[in-house]
Amino acid sequence: MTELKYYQAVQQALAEELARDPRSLLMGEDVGRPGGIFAQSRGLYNEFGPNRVIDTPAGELGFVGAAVGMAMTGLRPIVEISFADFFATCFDQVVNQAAKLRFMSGGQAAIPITFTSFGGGGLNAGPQHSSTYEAILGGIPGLRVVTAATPADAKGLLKTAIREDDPVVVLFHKGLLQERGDVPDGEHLTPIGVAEVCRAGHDLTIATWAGGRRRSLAAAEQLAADGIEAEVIDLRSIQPLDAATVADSVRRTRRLLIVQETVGFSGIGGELALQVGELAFDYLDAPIGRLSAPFAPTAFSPPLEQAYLPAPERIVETARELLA
Amino acid sequence: MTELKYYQAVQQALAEELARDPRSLLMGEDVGRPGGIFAQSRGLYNEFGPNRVIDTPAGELGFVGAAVGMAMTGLRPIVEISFADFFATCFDQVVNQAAKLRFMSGGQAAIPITFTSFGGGGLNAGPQHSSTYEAILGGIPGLRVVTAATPADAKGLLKTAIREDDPVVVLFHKGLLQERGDVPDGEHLTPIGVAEVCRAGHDLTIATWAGGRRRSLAAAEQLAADGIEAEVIDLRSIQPLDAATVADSVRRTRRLLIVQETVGFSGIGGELALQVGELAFDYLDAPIGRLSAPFAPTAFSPPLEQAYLPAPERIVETARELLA
Amino acid sequence: MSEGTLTGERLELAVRIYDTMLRIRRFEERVGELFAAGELPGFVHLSIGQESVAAGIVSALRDDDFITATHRGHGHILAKGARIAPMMAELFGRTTGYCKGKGGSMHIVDIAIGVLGANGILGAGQPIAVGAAMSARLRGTDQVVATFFGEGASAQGAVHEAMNLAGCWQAPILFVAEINGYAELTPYEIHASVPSIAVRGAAYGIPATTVDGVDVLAVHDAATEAVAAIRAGGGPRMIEIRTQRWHGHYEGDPQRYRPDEELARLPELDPLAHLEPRLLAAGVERARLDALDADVRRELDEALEFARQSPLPDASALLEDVYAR
Amino acid sequence: MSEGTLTGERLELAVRIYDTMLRIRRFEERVGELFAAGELPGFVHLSIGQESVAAGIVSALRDDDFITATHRGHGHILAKGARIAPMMAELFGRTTGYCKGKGGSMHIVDIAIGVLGANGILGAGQPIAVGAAMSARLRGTDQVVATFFGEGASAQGAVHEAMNLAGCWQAPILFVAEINGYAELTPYEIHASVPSIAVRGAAYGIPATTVDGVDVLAVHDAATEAVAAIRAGGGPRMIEIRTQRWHGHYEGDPQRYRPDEELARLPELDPLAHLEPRLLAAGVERARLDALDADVRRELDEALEFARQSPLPDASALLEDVYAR
Ligand SMILES: Cc1ncc(C[n+]2csc(CCOP(=O)(O)OP(=O)(O)O)c2C)c(N)n1
Ligand SMILES: Cc1ncc(C[n+]2csc(CCOP(=O)(O)OP(=O)(O)O)c2C)c(N)n1
Ligand SMILES: [Mg+2]
Ligand SMILES: [Mg+2]
Repeated sequence: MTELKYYQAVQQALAEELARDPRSLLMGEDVGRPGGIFAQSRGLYNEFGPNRVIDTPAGELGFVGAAVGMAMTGLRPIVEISFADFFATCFDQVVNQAAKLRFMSGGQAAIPITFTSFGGGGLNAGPQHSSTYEAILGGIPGLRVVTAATPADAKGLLKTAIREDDPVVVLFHKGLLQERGDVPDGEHLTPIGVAEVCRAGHDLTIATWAGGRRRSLAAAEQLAADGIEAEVIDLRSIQPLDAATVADSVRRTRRLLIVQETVGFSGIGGELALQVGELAFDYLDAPIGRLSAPFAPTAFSPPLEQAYLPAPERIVETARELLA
Repeated sequence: MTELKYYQAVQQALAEELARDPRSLLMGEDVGRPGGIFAQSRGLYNEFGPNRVIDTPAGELGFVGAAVGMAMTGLRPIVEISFADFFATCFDQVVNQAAKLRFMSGGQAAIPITFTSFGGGGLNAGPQHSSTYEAILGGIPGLRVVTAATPADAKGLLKTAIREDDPVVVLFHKGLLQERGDVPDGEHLTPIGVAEVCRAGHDLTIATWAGGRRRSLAAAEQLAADGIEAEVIDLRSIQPLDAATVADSVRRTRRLLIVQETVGFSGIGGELALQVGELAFDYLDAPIGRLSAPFAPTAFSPPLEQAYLPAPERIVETARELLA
Repeated sequence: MSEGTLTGERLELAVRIYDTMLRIRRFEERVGELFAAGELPGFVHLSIGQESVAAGIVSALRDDDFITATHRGHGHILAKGARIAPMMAELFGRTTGYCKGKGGSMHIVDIAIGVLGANGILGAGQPIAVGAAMSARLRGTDQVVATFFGEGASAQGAVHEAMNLAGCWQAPILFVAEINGYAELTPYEIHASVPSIAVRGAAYGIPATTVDGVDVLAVHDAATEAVAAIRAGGGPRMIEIRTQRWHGHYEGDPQRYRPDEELARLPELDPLAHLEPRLLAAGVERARLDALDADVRRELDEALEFARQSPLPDASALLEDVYAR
Repeated sequence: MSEGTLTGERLELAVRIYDTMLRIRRFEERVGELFAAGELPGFVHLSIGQESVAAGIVSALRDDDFITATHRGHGHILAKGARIAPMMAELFGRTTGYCKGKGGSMHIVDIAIGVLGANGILGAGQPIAVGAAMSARLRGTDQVVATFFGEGASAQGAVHEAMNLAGCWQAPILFVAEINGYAELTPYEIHASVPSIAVRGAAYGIPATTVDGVDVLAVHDAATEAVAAIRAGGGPRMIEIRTQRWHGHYEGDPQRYRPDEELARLPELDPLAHLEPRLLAAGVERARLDALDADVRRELDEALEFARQSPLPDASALLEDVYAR
C-alpha cells in the first residue's frame, strides 16, 4: 500500500501493464515524450520507447481507428482521449467500429482496446472541456464502461480493463487528479461490474459514481451529525451496472437517492431507478430521488460551475426531503 | 385530410416549409436532384432550385458544420443525416457545436437547424444502418428531439421543428416509410413536448414511441380480446419528455409498461420510469416494466432482427406478467 | 496501359487475374439475380464493371497481407481468397455465413485470410487499415495493407486522418481510390473538389498514380510496384483507379440519373472483355477460359445450395458475440 | 517579404496594423499576468509572437466579413474589432462578458462584428466557416469568411471536409493555417506528414501560399490579394503563415520540450520588433507609437477595472440560454 495521487495511480497502472504484456501499447495526444498533459504517463516513453508509447497527431478519429486495426491484428492498444468531450470527434470509430466489430464479424474479431479519458467539471474548463460520457457510452452494446473515483480504483479498474478482450472505457475525473489515497502495490485488480459500498448506513441509500462519491460522502457526514445514517454506494462500473448491490441496500434502507454530477436526462440515474424498481419495488417507501446537474452545458464561470455540480449541502437537503 | 404514405408526409412538410420561408433550405446526401434515397424530397430540387435544395458531398461532419455556420448567419437549414447511424460521423458538430452554441455564446447565437434522419430496424439493414439516436441525443442539453410514428406526425412534427429557433432532431423510422395514414392538409403543426394518448384503457398504461407505437397498439388489441384494456401513449416528443401525460394515465391504470424498439440501458425508458416514479409513486401497484431490445447491435439476419424488436406477442406476455 | 504480347509467367498471372475477375463477375451476377428474385434480405451493392480494381490490386499482395473493403466489397473479399459458400450464406443471413448472419453483405470479415472487414460506414476502413499496417511494423513483420475507398468516402474526414497518420508514421499501406463516377445517386463532382483523388497524395507526402481500370494488368503492375516499395519500407502509397459501376448504387436502383450515352459506353470499358482477347491472342484456349467459367458457376451453384440449406440463426444468438464473455 | 519604404496610405495602414498587433500583445501580456496572479479561472492559451497572423489577415477584411477563431483566439477576435472590456470580463467569468461568463476564453463570440466564435474543438471552426461563406453567397452578399486553424487542427478530419466542401461549392472563404511549430506539447512533425500545410491546397483545388509571419505587411498583402480574388467570386484560398508561439501551450506550461536555441531565437522573430523600425524609418514619431501603447494600456486598465467590478453570474443563469424559450 502506498499513498498516491490519482494521476500517479493511473501512471502506475499503465507502467505495470505495459511491462506485463509486450502486445500492449499506449497512444494518444502528448502521452509520449511530454508524459501526458496531466502527467499521467510521465516516464513511460523513456521506459518503453516510441513503439510502445506513441504520440499521435491531434486527430482522434484517425488514431482511434488505427487502434481498432491494431487490435484486430494482435496488439492491445490503450488509447487516450484526453478530454472526454473529444469522444465526439471519434464517435464513429468508438460506437460503430470498436463496439460492434466482434458482433458484426460473428465473433471473429476481438477488439481489446482500453480507452482512457479525463472528464467532468471542477476545473472551469468550460462547455467543451467538462463533459462526461458514461451515459452515452454505457448504452452502447459491446463496450464496457467504468468510472474511477479514488486513486485505488483508478489503478485497479485500469489494470483490469487493460486485460479485458473487449473495448473498455475507463473514465477518469479531472477534478480528482490531485486527490490522494492509499493504493495497493503491484497486482491490484478491481473487478468490473461490482459496486462498492463505501459507507454503511440504514436510513437511506445514496448511489453515486465518479465525482459524486466524495460529495456524497461529505453529505453523509453532515447527515450523520443529525443522526441520519446514509449508506453510500459508488457504482464504479457503469456497464455492466451492479444494480443488485444497490437493491440489496435499498431493501434495508427503503429509500434511494441517486447523486450525479452530470445531467440526468436519459442516463445512468434513470437506468438505476428502473432496475432498482424492478428488483426492490416492494421495499421502497418513497419515490427514488435523483439529484443531477441542471439540463444545460457546463458553464465556465466558477459560481455557475459550482452551482451546476451537486454540493454536499444540496445532497443533504434532498436526502431530508426523501426522508420526510 | 389526405391519405399519404409516411415518406410522402415528410415530402409535403418539406415542400410547404421551403415555400413558406425563403431563409430555409434543405441539404444532405442525395436530397436534391435524386429526390432522396427514400423519395422523401422528390420534386423539391426542381421546385426550389439548387440554392435551396443542396446535394452535399458524403461527409456529414462538413455539411453539418456548414449548417451551423449558415444558421449563425441568418439561414434556417434543414439537414438530413440519411441513416441515424451517421450521427456518429458528425457527432461533434451536433453535440459540441449546434447544441451548445447558444449557451456558450451567452445567448448571442441562434441555431435554427432541423436535423432529419431515418433510423430503426425492420429492413434488415444490419448493425451499422439500423440504429436510433433518441437516447443519446435526447440527453444533450440544447437539442430538442422528436420521433414520428405516423404520417400525420411525420408532417406535423417536422413542420413545427422547422419553425423552432433551436436545433431540433426529427427522427423518422425506416420501417414506417410505406405506412399510410390520414394527414391534415396545409397548416398542420404537431406541438413538441406533448405525448399522444392513442388508445384509451384502464388496466395498464403502455408508453412507447416511434416503431413501438404500432406494435403496442397491436398488442393492445390482443389484450382487449381477453378483456384487458391497455392505454397506449405515444411519447412523440423525447426532449422535452411529456412524463406528465404518462403519470396521469398511470394514476388511473396503476401499472406502466414501457415498450421500446431500442436497447434499454441508459435511455428513454429508464428516464420515464424515474420521472413517473417521482410523479405517481403512490399510485403504482407494480414495478414499472420495460420491454426493450436485447443489449446487442441490430443483427442483419431476418429472424434475428425480428426477435430483436419487441413483437406484439411479447408485449402481451409482459403486460400479463405486470398485471399478475 | 500494359502493352505487348503475354507470355510465360506473365501469361499465367494474367489468366489467374482473369479468373479472379470472372469469379467476382459471376458472384455479383448471381447475387443480383437472387436479390431480384427476393431471396436476399436487406440490400446489396454490386461491383460489376469494377472487377479489375479488386483483382488487379489484390493479385499484388501476399496471402498474409491485409485488406479493408467497402460496402461494395464482395470483389475485394473474393480476390483476397474468401470462400464463396460462407459469403453466400452470409448474404442469406445463415449461421454458416462468415458472420453467422449477423453482419450481412456490408460486414464480411475473414481475419484468417487478412480481410479486416467490409464496412457500412464510409471512410471507416481507412484508419483501421493504417492501424493494421502500423501493427505489422510494430510486430516486426513485413506485411502490407491495402485499403479501398470510393469518391464518396473520399469526402469523409476519416480518410484524411488516415492518410495523414500513414504519412506521419510511414505505415506500410496502399490507399486504393476506386473511382466509379458516383457516390450513391450523385456524380463525382458533388463529392470531390478536384478532378482526381490522386492529387491528394501529395497533401500527405504519399506518392500516387492514376490507372485506367479497363486494363487490369495495368492495375496489377501499378500495385506491384507500389507494394514492393511499401514492403521495402518506403512508406505509404496511393493508387487511383478510374472504373465504371454497371449496376445501380444498390440493387433495384433504376439509375435514372445516368446519361444514356454513359450507360451505352459501359461494355467498351469492361475489364474482362478487355483482357479476354489478349489471353486468346497469347494462345490461351477458349476452352480453358470456358472451364474457368464453368468452375465458378459450379462453385456458385454449390454455395447457393449450401446457403439455402443452412440453418437460420436462433434468437438465442442475439446476445452472443457482443462480448468475449 | 514586403519591401521598400512606407509612405502615404500604406504607411497609415502599417501604423493601424501595428496598433492592432500592439493591442493583442498588451492584452495577452496582461492576461498572462492575471493568470499567473491567480485571478483568472480555468486555463488560457496566449498568442504572443503570433500577432501578425491575426492583424495581417483581418486587416484585409471588411467589417461585415466573418471570422472563426481558435482556442488561441484572443488575437483574431481583437483584430476583428472586439471590445476589450467584455473580453476581459468573459475571462473573469462575469455577467458582462461576451458570453455572460458561460463560455470563457475558448468560446468568445461577437456576432455583431462577425466573430462566429473561438472554439474549444480543433477543426470545428472550419466547417462552420464554410457554412457562413456559403450563406453569404446564398443571401446574395459579397461577404468573405476567414477561418484560422493550426497544425494540430490540420490533423482533424473536419478541416479536410471543410476544404473539400469549400472547393465543391466554391465558397468565399480564406483558410488561414497558423503554424506555430507546436500542437500542445509536441512539434509539428508529430501532427502533419508534409513540411507545409499549404501543399494541401492543391488537394482541394484551393490556391495556397506560405508567408513568413515575421513580416505582418507580407501577411496583409497576401491576404489582400486572396480576399479580393475570393470576393470577386474566385472561390476559396489558403494562406499558411509560419509563426512562433512564445508562451507555453497553456499559461503555466514550462515548455521543457523546446530546445533552448529555439527559445533564444524568438525575439528575432517578433513581428512587432520587425515592423517598428520600418515605421520609425518612414518618419513615424516614436511618441506616436508610445501614445498607441499608452492608449491600449489605459484601455486595459479600464477593462480590468470593469471586469473586476462586474457581477459574477447567479445560479439562476444556469438554465438560461440553453434554448430560445
Ligand atoms: C458515413 C456514411 N455516410 C453515408 C453513407 C451512405 N452511403 C452509402 S454508399 C454511399 C456512396 C459511396 O460512394 P463511394 O465511396 O464512391 O463508393 P461506391 O458506392 O461508388 O462504391 C453513401 C453516401 C454511409 N454508408 N456512411
Ligand atoms: C478535437 C480536439 N482534440 C484535442 C484537443 C486538445 N488540444 C487543444 S489545443 C491542441 C493543440 C492545437 O494545436 P494547433 O492547432 O497547432 O494550435 P495552437 O495551439 O498551436 O495554436 C490540442 C491537441 C482539442 N481541443 N480538440
Ligand atoms: Mg463511387
Ligand atoms: Mg500550433
